[in-house]
Amino acid sequence: MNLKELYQEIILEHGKNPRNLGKTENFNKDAKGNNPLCGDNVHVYLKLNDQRKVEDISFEGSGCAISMASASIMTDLIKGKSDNEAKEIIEDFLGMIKENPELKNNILKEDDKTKLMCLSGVKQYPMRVKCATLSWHTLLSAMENDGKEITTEN
Amino acid sequence: MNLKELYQEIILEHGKNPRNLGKTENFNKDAKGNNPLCGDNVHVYLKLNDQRKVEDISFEGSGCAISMASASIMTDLIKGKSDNEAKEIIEDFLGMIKENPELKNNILKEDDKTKLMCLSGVKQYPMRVKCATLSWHTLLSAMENDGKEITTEN
Amino acid sequence: MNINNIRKEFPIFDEKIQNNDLVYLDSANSSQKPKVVLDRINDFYSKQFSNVGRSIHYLAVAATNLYENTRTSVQKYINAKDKNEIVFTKGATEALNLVANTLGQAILEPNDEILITELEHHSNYVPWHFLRKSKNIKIKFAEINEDGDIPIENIEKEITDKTKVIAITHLSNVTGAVLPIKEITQLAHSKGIVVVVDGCQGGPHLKLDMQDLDCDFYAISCHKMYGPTGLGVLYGKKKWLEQLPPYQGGGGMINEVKKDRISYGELPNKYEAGTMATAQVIAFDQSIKFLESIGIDNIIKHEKELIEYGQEILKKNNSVKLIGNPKDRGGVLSFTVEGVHPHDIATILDETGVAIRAGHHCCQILHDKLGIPASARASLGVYNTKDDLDKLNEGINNCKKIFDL
Amino acid sequence: MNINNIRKEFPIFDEKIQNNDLVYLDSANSSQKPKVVLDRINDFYSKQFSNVGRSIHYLAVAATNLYENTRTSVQKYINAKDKNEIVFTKGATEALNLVANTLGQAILEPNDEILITELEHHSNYVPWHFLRKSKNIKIKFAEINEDGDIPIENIEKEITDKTKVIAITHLSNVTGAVLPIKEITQLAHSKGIVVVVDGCQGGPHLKLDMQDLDCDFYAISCHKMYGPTGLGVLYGKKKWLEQLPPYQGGGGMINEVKKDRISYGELPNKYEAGTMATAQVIAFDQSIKFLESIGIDNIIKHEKELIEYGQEILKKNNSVKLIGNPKDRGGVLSFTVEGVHPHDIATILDETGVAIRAGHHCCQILHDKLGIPASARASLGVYNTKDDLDKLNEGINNCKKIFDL
Ligand SMILES: Cc1ncc(COP(=O)(O)O)c(C=O)c1O
Ligand SMILES: Cc1ncc(COP(=O)(O)O)c(C=O)c1O
Repeated sequence: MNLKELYQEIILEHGKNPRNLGKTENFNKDAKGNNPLCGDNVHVYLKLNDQRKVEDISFEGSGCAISMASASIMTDLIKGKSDNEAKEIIEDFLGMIKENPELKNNILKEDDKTKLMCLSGVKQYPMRVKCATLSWHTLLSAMENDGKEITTEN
Repeated sequence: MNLKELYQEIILEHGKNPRNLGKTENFNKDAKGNNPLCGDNVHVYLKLNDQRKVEDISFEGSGCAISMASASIMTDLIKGKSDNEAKEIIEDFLGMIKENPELKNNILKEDDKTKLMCLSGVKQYPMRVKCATLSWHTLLSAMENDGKEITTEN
Repeated sequence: MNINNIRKEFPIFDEKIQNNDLVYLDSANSSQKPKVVLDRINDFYSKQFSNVGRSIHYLAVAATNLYENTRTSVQKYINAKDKNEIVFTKGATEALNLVANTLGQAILEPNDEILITELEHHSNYVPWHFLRKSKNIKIKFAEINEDGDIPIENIEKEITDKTKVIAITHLSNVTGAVLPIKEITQLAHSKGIVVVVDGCQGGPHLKLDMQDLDCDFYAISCHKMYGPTGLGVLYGKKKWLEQLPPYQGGGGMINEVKKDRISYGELPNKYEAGTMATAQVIAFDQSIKFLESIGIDNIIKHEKELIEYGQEILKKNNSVKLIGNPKDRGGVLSFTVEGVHPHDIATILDETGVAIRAGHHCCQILHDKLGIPASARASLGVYNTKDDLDKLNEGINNCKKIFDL
Repeated sequence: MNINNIRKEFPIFDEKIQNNDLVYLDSANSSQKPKVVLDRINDFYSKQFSNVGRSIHYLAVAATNLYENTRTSVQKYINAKDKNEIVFTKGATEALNLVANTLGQAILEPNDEILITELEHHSNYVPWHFLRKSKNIKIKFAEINEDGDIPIENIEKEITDKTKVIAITHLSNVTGAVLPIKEITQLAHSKGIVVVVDGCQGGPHLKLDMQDLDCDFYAISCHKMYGPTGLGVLYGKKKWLEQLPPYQGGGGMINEVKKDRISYGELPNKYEAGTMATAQVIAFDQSIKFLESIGIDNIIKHEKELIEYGQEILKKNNSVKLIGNPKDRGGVLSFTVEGVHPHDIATILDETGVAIRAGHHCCQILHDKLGIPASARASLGVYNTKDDLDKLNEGINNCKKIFDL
């Protein structure tokens, strides 16, 4: 176990100054996520335009450094992507956190992937995995707009 | 422990051929008793006359040798006693089964006391105490005629 | 399957019970526990203890993983489709109360009928009786035949348009009858009826395959399956557990709690309110492993041999009357002895270390039907031998001697 | 009271947790277990095991006596008037569900009010919420003051003609506030209101005297009192337990069972349906003996010293904010650290073997009121030392370093 790997500079920085925090104007899709164990919650808003591109994305919520950083980095990377690309990135990220050693998608640039890989430190902290993944599950739900509230229990 | 003490000749005999079995005619008091653990049950009927004397007494029910013998001997000994005498005998019997080494009442004759003492073998068999005492508790309840069904759980 | 080795795994058989070797024939009541289970309890408490699911420190994470491992083991052992179909309860009785209560809340209407059988244990009758009181539900009883069996026809003929639930035992704890749950479920489902199985005796004695049985609920008693006391399992089909309301409320089963509203958590948390029987769940994994190490097929074969042997010797013993003669008998031999009350039998047997149960075994309806207030019951576990049954028979002969029969 | 000797009674402190000594500050969640309790469990299972109350053979009689002995020990420990006022449950959560459910059946009418507090654990809110849903009962919340206390005035002003029940914690598992139950009960009883106390934290930390408190119900969590998991105690005044309906139905709680009617058994059986947590009950006797051997007065004194010391060092640590400042604080120190989320604190502390809890501790209402989503909580047991609190403080400093504060 290695706290340094978990709390890398970039995570602490995003955790402290999260990007895209707030409720974006003119969003047309949103979803709420909730971790009943700890009370962390997140609300993801996005604007998917006619070309099914993520024109804008933001989040509201409170949580630990990991969850804030994860939401912050996520929104940064997803902005401007098409919905299919976004879904691929989400899946790739969740797969990496769950089991894969690396990210596999060809959509993100290398330095963006490096940013995401900073979150891989949670793999050694099973109870913290939920912190890193909650906003991603919530984004997926917003995109599918099935209105179902996401919980990370289980 | 000693099975011979528990199953003395007299108990086996009363168990096999219980006295006063059935529903006495013209009873004016009765009560039911029940042991939910095993399903044993007893129904005691008695006729208390104007002089508050037990003119007649009988029981219905089914149970083990101990419980049948106990009800049989009980009805035999109580018949003809006044209600106060009967209560004293009951109390004395229950006290003996619970803790006293001997019966203390001056109402019963020595050989009747000896008969009752045959039931003292159950003291070594805590789970069988209820078998010996159910009919006595039930008789007490019938005499007080409070209509409450007696159970020996506890 | 080497019975001596199996017996050695159970520390209790090293003990003398009032100077006698223990002849334990009361496993339908509760089974003895193998050492692996006891060691696991001890190890967990002394080296790894923490509450599960709540904290995120090392011990809590480890305990949570162990706890969830058992859920997976149970899922596999009973061949449930999904691990979230496994709910831990304090016992089979609670599991059956949970089902009756939540079905009562969600799908039952006044005058609906619940069909149970004359074989049912009080734990699979009283919870439904509560609904009779509170919701005016009707309870019907499928009758036993002269063999102490419930042929499927006896179920079929009690079914009406109003029947919403069939609640039925897998294996009778008195007659030993194994009921055709799969066929009953097919019949019930063809009429849209929910099937709730009391698997207390099925658990230790039968092969459990939820997907094959296809019943909607199945209640298990862990302490009868070589596991710790204070633990049961409710298997419930996901569609039901998702749809039904929660049973108990408290920590761990919620999603969001506000002053004016509460939303509930997802499976399996929804049905596991409050601190659960953590150590017991974790140790039960060893019970499953113990069962698997022998193999249920071997257990069934061994117990069948014993049952046949027991029937044979008891039938030869005049004045013994076996209760029931079911087509398929598992685990249990109940009987009466002409002239000796079951309580007296139990006391006399106990004097030589032979532990059986006497009474109505929580089946008063059945005993009423049979016209007897009580019976004696010898029930088997994987550790029993023919020798145990011989000692039972000797004990019965001793009763006859004492009672001069 | 020699703390080193006490620590030696707990095998877990001999273990290394990820190469660290264990600094266990999560006892409000669940306490560690002394060896006597573990040995009793093991001994019972390996030498004396049988189910209780059902069979009449030697082991069953012995087990039943042991089981009932614990009931008597608990009765004495909490100074209840009658041994039948002690009901064993699977936990405090079940105990509170039992009370809410049976009061709901027997005495509550639509629009009646239940008064709880903003301090309540979900286990003392969700069961009442069920009645809000099913019976249209209203739930009101007595407010905390700025110290995280509930002064009796805050209760008094919420009472109306409609208030039927006050359900309240004895000791908050977040602010540590000890509430004046005796005075609240006096007030409530003067208005004919039933008092239900959540004694989960009272159990391990306070002197328990039911006759003095005079509350109607008191729920205890055995696993927080150095006892086994899967066990709770409900104390209920006899007049209530006699009058209320049963909660769960099944074996052991009946009097007579017929096809058309059922009558229930007497106390304590009425509330103990099915096979109980036999081994856990029997082992809990040792937990009581352990508590008695130290003496609750000594425990209170020891924990008070620790709480004072903890408050002192945490107050000196800038960026730490203690939650609540109750007049009388027991067992618990909750706090936040400016700039570090409680989850991060817990993870960082864990790295050095310091086990605390982070989250809302099943008290979302309270956290909402405090305007924080979560807090960190160090909670004490009899085995903690000032050294443990120093390590907590070091760990917090480490957090600050990592987060560059
Ligand atoms: C104040 C309080 N109430 C209720 C509970 C629930 O107790 P249990 O989980 O043992 O049922 C707890 C423990 O988490 C508690 O601290
Ligand atoms: C057929 C049957 N159903 C239900 C039960 C009740 O199980 P438990 O006491 O474990 O809740 C038993 C055990 O006594 C049983 O044999």
